[in-house]
Amino acid sequence: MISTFANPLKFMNATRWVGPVLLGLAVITLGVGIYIGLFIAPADYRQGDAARIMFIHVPAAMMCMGVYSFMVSASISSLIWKHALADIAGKSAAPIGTVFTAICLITGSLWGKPIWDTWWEWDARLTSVLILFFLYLGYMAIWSAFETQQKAARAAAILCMVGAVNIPIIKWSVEWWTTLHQKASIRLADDWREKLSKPSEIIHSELPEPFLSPLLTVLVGYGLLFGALVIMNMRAEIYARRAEVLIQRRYAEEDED
Amino acid sequence: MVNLLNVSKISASRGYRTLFRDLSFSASTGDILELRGENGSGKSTLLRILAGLTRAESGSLKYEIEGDVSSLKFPVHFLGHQDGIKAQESVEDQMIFWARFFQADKAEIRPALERVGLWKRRDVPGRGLSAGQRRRLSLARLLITYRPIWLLDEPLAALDVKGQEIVKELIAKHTSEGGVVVAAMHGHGFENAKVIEVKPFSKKIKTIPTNSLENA
Amino acid sequence: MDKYAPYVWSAYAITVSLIVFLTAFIAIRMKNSKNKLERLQAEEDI
Amino acid sequence: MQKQNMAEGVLLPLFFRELKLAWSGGGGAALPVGFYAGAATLTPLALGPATDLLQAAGPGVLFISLALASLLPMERLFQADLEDGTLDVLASSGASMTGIALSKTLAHWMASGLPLALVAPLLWVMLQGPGEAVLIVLGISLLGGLAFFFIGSIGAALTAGVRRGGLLIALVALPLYAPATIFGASALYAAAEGRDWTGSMALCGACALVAIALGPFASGAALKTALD
Repeated sequence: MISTFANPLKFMNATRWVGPVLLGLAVITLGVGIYIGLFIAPADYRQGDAARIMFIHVPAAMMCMGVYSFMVSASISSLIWKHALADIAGKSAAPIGTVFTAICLITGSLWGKPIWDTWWEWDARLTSVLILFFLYLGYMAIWSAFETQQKAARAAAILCMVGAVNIPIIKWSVEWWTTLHQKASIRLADDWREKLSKPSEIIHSELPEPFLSPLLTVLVGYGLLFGALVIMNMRAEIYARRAEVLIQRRYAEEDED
Repeated sequence: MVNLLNVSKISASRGYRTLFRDLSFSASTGDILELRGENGSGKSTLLRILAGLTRAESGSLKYEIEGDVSSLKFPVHFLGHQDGIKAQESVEDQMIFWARFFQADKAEIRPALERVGLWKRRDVPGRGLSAGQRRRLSLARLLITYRPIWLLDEPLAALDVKGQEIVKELIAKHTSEGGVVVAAMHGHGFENAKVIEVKPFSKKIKTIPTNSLENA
Repeated sequence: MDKYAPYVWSAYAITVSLIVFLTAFIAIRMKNSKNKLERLQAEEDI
Repeated sequence: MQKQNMAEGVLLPLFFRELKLAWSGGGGAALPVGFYAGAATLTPLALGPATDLLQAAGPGVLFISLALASLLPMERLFQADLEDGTLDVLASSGASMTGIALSKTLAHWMASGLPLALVAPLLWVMLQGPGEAVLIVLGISLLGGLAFFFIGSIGAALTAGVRRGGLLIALVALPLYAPATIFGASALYAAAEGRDWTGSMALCGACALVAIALGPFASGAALKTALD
């Protein structure tokens, strides 16, 4: 395993300060975003203050897709180019992605209660995020199922890529499924639903200006947070693996004497 | 003398423990190679690398085979720790399957089973065989189709004296026909074998390569 | 804040606490494995 | 020896042996079918025998039970051969791992997936489904079963080297079952309500084809990892 960990040395030296710095920036950005979202941004003329939940819900939805694609690229470079750090990156990103997915689901349901009058609305996007949540759990379960890290890394990478191929199919089939079971009753937030149907549209300021800034700030804050946490988690993983090397050598020592 | 098997600078590890590093050897027609080393030194791992089952960490491995051995591209027979015997299938049925799988002639089955002394037990299911008999059945699989390179993991283990005699004769016959045998041995080896020491990579060497994980 | 305030507050509270828990979990994990490694390395040199 | 085509020469014997072993070993198809019938029979006990209620829930329960019944034989699909050394010999013979995964999964589908589909119409009628839709139910259950088996085989290959990997297979496979479940169940409902079921069934068939194409490729890679 010696040669394939060639670059942890460079990674560890380079990221000694990056983690805490990014974390500080993330805390500041999130603080500002949340403050604007809660107090500065005007309440929505129809939804009232409930719309404020959008500022943390929508960025979380984007993050859980973003983190998954980060893991897919890590899996590809781990499986195909045998990049040593890649599987550590994938493993470290998974819990963060899972938390973002959980935030998205919880805030989605909390936002649904005042607007759609139910704790859980089988809306196409929320359902897709729920399925993505199980993909994250499966990925982490595979990691913990194997004793040797090399086997776990390859198995998890394969599962991650199989998941990636299936996500568009799942998304489309869930969309198809919601149109099939379209409920006749009108919803208070119908126009909001259409507006939010495609996150990318929001970035092109589909939303009126005052709503855009907190949402983007929180998104940047989430991004910085992810950067900080994935680096810290990777450092933790590398320390753990180096400790494992010393422990395993201890087994070997016992055999020799 | 054409080299059937060329191994250069192979290293392998199990988990994070490096088993062996930069092992190089080659075998030409008629050679018997004996991998010697204590338990856990990586003998079996090396055999699995030669069989294409395990990926070596570094180094290269080349087979040079002239002529058409069989339509399957791997000129190797692998006999691992487990025998690949199905408990519920009879001896003969298993051989029929392996003959079909290796695209060998079914007429080869009887001589092969007789050679290992199992023809009379051809209707016994796998679970009805003793460890030695199971070992001999997996040996019979090597006889039904010609593959130049035999990779045997502890070929003499779990065999009675008669069984060990049979193995030695088969190996002698195979190498005399120009084949190569690579065997991971525990105890006593073969007379004219080339011995390859598989020493575990000892950490006593002070200069651990700088790019290694140890001081990352 | 109007009548939906409790939902808004709980949503923000849950989000912030989840993030704090995650950050704490990772920071502690990093510290623990660092210490464990240093302990092992110390024993290694004796 | 004349050069035989690798696939047909190598994979067919493996397919037939797998079929025989899957059929004979451990009660063969009886286990998944028993589970499938059991799950479907519990439904009226839970929902009550009212016909309209059963017709509303029947098709959905039937298809979910099919998905869960397909997961049952997955754990032993690759693990048995990995443990007794057969997979070592198959892999070291130079045969392609994708081919091995394809023939083993197909054999296991025929041994236990096919009987599930054959029993489906019986349970359909039991859950007050309209009699004339019986053949359609058979077709949908065949396609759905294929999708569930080939997606499940990826989970089976990923966890072949893991002790008691059964639950892990379910966690890994169930999210990937979503599309097939959506299309299969909607086809069943269409059949039940006399609506046009061809569209949904075609989509369910598409899921099966994707699974047959993607499954063995991913399973082969996962088996290589397990053998390493």
